[in-house]
Amino acid sequence: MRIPYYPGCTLNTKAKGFDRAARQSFAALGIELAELASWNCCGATFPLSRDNLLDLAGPVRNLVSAAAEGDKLAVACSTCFNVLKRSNLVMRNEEDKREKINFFIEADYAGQVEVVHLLEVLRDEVGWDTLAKAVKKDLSALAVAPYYGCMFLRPPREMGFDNHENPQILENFIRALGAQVADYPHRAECCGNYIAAFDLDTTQEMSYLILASARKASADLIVTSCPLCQFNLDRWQQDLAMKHGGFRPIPVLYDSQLLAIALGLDVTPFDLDRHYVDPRPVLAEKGLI
Amino acid sequence: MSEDKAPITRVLIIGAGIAGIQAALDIANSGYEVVLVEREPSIGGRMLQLSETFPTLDCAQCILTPRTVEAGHHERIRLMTFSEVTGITGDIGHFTATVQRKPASVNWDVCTGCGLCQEKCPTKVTSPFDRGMGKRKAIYTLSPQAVPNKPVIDREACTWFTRGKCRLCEKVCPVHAIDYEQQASTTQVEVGAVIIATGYTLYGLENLGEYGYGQVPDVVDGLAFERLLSASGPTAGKVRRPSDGKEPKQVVFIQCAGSRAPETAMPYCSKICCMYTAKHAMLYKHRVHDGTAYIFYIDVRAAGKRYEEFYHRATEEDRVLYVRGKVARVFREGDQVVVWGSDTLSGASVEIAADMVVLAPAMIPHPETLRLAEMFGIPANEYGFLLPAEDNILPVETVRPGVFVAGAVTSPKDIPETVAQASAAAAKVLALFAQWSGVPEAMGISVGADAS
Amino acid sequence: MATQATVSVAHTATSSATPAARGTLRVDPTFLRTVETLSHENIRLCYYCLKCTAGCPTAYAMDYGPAHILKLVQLGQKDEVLRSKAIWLCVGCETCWTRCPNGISAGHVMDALKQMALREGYAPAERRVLVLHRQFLTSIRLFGRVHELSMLALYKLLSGDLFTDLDLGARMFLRGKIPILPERIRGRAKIQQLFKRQARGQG
Amino acid sequence: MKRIGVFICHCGINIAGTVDVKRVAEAIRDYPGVVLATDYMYMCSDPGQSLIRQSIKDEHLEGVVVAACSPAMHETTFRKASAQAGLNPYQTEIANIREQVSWVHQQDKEAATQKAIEHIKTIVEKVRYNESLIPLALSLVKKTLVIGGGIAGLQAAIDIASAGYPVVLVERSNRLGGHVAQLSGVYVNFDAARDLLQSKLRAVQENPRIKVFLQTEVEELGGYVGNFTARLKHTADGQITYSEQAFGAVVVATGHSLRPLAMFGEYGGGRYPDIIDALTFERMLAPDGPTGGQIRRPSDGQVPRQVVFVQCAGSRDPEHHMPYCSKICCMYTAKQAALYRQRVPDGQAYVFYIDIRSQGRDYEEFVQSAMTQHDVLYIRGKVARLYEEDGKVIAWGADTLTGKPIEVEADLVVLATAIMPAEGAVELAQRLRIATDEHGFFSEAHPKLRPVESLTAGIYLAGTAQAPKDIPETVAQASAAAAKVLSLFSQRQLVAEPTIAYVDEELCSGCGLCIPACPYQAREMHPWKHKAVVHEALCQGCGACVVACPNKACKLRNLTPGHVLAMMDAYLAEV
Repeated sequence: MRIPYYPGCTLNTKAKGFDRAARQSFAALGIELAELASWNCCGATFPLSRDNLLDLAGPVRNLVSAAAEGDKLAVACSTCFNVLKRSNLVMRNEEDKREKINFFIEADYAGQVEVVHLLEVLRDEVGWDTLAKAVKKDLSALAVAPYYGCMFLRPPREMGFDNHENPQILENFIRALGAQVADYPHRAECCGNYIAAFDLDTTQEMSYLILASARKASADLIVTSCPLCQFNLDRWQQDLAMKHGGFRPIPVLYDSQLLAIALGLDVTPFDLDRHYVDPRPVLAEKGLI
Repeated sequence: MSEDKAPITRVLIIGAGIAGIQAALDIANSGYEVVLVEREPSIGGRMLQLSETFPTLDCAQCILTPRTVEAGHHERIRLMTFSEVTGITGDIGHFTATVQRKPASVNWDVCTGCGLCQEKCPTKVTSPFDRGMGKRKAIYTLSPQAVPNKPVIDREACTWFTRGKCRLCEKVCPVHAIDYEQQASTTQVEVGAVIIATGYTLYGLENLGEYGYGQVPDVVDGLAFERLLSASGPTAGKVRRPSDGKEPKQVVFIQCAGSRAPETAMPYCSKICCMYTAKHAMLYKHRVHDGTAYIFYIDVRAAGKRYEEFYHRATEEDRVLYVRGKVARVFREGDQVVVWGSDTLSGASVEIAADMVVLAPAMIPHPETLRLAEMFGIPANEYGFLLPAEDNILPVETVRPGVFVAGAVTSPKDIPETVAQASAAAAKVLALFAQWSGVPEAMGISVGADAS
Repeated sequence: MATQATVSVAHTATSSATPAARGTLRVDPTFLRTVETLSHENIRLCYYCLKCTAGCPTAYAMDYGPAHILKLVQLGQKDEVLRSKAIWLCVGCETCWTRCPNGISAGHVMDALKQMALREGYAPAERRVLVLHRQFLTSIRLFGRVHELSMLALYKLLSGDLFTDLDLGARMFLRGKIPILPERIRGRAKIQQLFKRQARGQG
Repeated sequence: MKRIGVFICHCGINIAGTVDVKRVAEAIRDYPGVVLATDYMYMCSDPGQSLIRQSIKDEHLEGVVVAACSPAMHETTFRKASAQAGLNPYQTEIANIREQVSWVHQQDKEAATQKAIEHIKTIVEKVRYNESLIPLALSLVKKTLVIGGGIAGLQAAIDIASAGYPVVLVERSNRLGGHVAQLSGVYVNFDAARDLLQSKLRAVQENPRIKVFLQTEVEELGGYVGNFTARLKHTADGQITYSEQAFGAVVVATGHSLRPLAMFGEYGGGRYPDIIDALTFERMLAPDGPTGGQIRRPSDGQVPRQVVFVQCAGSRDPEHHMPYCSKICCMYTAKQAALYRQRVPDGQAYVFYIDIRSQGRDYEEFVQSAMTQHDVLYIRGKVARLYEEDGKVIAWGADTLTGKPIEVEADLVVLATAIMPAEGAVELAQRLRIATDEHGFFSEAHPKLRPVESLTAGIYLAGTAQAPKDIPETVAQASAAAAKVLSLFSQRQLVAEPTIAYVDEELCSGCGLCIPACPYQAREMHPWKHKAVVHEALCQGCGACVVACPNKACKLRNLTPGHVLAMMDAYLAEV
């Protein structure tokens, strides 16, 4: 089975491991993630105020090239997924904007592509039971805390991605891989987004709220689908350990990395060594790598 | 019952506002006689002064007139207007009430209500019915569709009574109904039960100087604003400032003027002001589209059916600006009315140079209620509201058998609650009368009939 | 917790437009209408229950919480709002819109206010955010994709905080997270054309 | 040619503000058959009605058209007025030039005036062909069915029975008392709810005229005011039996339910044991409750030291839940917080609110005392999230004055969830053929002046089934409903409108098409004449049969095809 795939800028640079793990895991499951022939940055934040149309030009160009390659577009990063899905809805539902943007980028696109996240592909195309059967390693001793952040779930009317106050897709994914779910209350709180650029204290406190809560729920590691959340959660843990005595740093993996480990793939290309909080000790201790 | 005479299946209802009228109709339509006593020359009470009613914006006259006309025409309802109950003896089943009628100076048996005397009378005085927003003649009826539509002479205003001159009304009256020598009259009425429904009036804001009521002409109270909004009011529904008759472009509405103020005025909440103020602001915007309406409030109390949606509509469709905070001072500066308020969220003091201010004063029981309470031996709380037998499960009974209460006389309430309490009081009376008159047996229904 | 600017009961910052002895606000109801049109949000529906402020991830770091900003807009305090730090701290996570009982998105209002602030020349309280966003777009304009090294370097230069996090850049570079050479994509010419057309169009 | 009088009402400025009433009167004055066309400020007032009576006498009118507001408002008033002047009431018709003309064409006065003229002409045509009719007299069963055994049903039953009429009280659960039986003390004086209820239960048990059927529901209600037939379903320990009884009136007092916790995702969606709703907390406070009046955390049975009360959980929330206010939560929360403080003196209670709605007598003082004497901490701001962590329930609220978010670690959180209609209320409404609003609360005939009557004659409403309200209001409404029943039963027999369907036997071919067309089951075949027959009592004059009848045998009194065609000609005639 072949699905057009949109990696996104960061998955080509900082989060190369996320991308490679995704491609190889899906290949192992018989799904070819075919990278779009030409794609550009998705814009990273959906333009909140309705008037500026330029921000939609970027994401729609990707949708146009996806339309040429199939009726679905799989996305790995939850932020790209949010922006592409909402831009797609604009092209599908808001006629005046559709005309302006089509004129602007000289295309004729009406939102016919279905934008899906890799987790949805696992759930709908592969199915959790088939996935469970494909798992090679025993993750039963591993407690994983799912982290959704904002982009998957909100705004609920447009994203329509799981129950926005009590999501379960990451939980089901973790259980399908055979691991335990560490339930903690801050799965959907904000990681700080770009505030680190000018207010480090705030960002650190925001990530600390999430990390400390995951630890309290005795999680061995956190799994997420967004490179920016991964960065904000992973980057400041040394400083937080100093600032908050007793806080034990906790590794933050991408969902595709955990998937690749569970499928028993060779982990070297997945940049596990490049995480600030090294995940390898706990994975080794659980006999997974 | 005192003597062995059969109890009287006739009820005395004191107060002919919507509560008294509703109770009277329920009882009269069930075949029993009603004596309906009202202080004013005609019936309708406060509701008659209203422009439109929340939450449906029905025009008050349109929904009240059928009731007043039905009560006025009902063969089993004896209307005694311009009258007061001055004494009561006996007890349940056998009350004797003394009703004193003030001199109307017009022979109502002859008068046809043609209105010529009102047209010709030269003397104009400020109209209490219009809350000082308009004038009325010395000889007057409360409104064009008054029931009964017969005038009375205000002896403090009529130049014949004050300075011995004029008598014009006597000259123009085609049926010679004017009778300056008419004296007060008293009648005795035998009844089996009593319903007290004397309603409310508004707290005098003169002693709340900070709102400028009484000093600043363009500061009026809620009922006065109702008269300005009313199609049959002094300004035919157009919003006009009392000082210069201009149309105000900025109007500030102030809630809880005298309510919820344990130290300075009444500690209790008057319940309906949040709703009628939202209505005032909406109706103002319907008439002055480019006007701005501010409402200073502490809590918005819109708890009844469709009330919250009404408050929602005021903000959404009519762009009424709600500012949460108390007003500290209202004073006049040039031809503007300056309001010093505050806003809780921003914690800032807020100043608005408005053209007009409308206050929502506390509701207090009618001054006569305390006299009635002593007369009937019913307890009243320290603010003069009559106390029902039990707050929760006996809301319309009183400690005195055969005497019931309904409407704002027990506490401030809106029209639906008043109407429900009026019918509830009627149900209690009907139950008494049915037992006394044995009506069900007469209709072939044996008591204790197997109800299966 | 990050230091919070507490709002004293007697409001301190007076709006320059209407200085009054007692820090009093003058209400200008027209500002509400302008912001409603720009943001397509019914701000007038708000009854200030503050559910948005309660759930906003960055509210405690803001000088005015989201509901507070809506109230200042309602009361017409334009300078106050366009100078505030809050509008730049909003990350667009849409939690406020998700939970608002009246369906108002404070995020959309903040976005509209950001645009208004830029268009009317108000210096953003958080200048560096603007610089970051601009660099982001420049990187796309040049390469069609985000190239972190050039973006961060330019951001450092323009935002003036050269030295904090310098080690951040270096270590990321060493770990190969940031490729030295930017990836050039074929559609670059198309993208630059879009920017030019936009520059002419909306300015 | 029938002599017809036309009276045009100004209705203050409601009509005259848009329609040029003088010009309308002139235009109608010379319309064929019209011998008088005049206007007056308020036709419904005393002078207005005497104008009609006087004109009927002076001009010997044989038909009257009143151009005013909707017939629903004053048709009976004007028909009574013309009857008092000796004219058959069914010779008087209303032309609605307010709701159908002036109120909807406020911007275009000229068009409104033209439309008013045309409108009046059509009604003049109707009156021209109207026959004089006599109302129908129907029998009246003086027995009442009260649905719902809560405080409302009990009070209505007591008031009706104490006036001598038999009552059947039907309750679907196995006990009387409804929600009041579940309460501990009631505001404002903390009286025990059980004692209040006791007096009502005793009154019901001791009155021979009240027959109570527990575990019973109304399966079906047929008939009409004065002659309802109810089919009751009794489920006694497993097996179901049915019974049928005749009633003259029905009082619906089916109470309410609470919005389930599962609906509140941001408040834990019912997954956390220490986040409960107010009724569960009330059971805890009640001496006969599961904890014997002790306040315990459901999770670990400990005494909660910090309790957070969350107001407006699902009320005043048009986007996700209910747009309306549930009216009683501010008061019961103040009571619950005060009771909590009395029983846990070193406990701290927080109430997160938007507006405090304490409007009854002594209510404001009651809440003030909760704040001062019981020092409950009231914080103005709505809670955004509730979650459990380390055995604590964390509440994310906010405070208006500082405009800042506030976090409280609580041992127990009580949600004041929105009041909803009882389960099955909408289905019951369909079975009783009465209207409900979009939420399922039963609709009253008029929100201001007829709060306890439904739009279906003979069926009355009481209590929270109509809208959220507290005990004193519920009891007052129940007695008010009783008053309406007693007024109904005070008449010897019922009078019904004669403007219903009839069958022209020469034209009826007995095809039977009209029988299934009738929504009120008011038609059947004559046993041997092989013609359709109308149940005069059941027919509501809706005209469905007229449409179904292939050979025009079925007609409506005073709205025959002749009437309709004449009216259409008038309407479409060139002005």
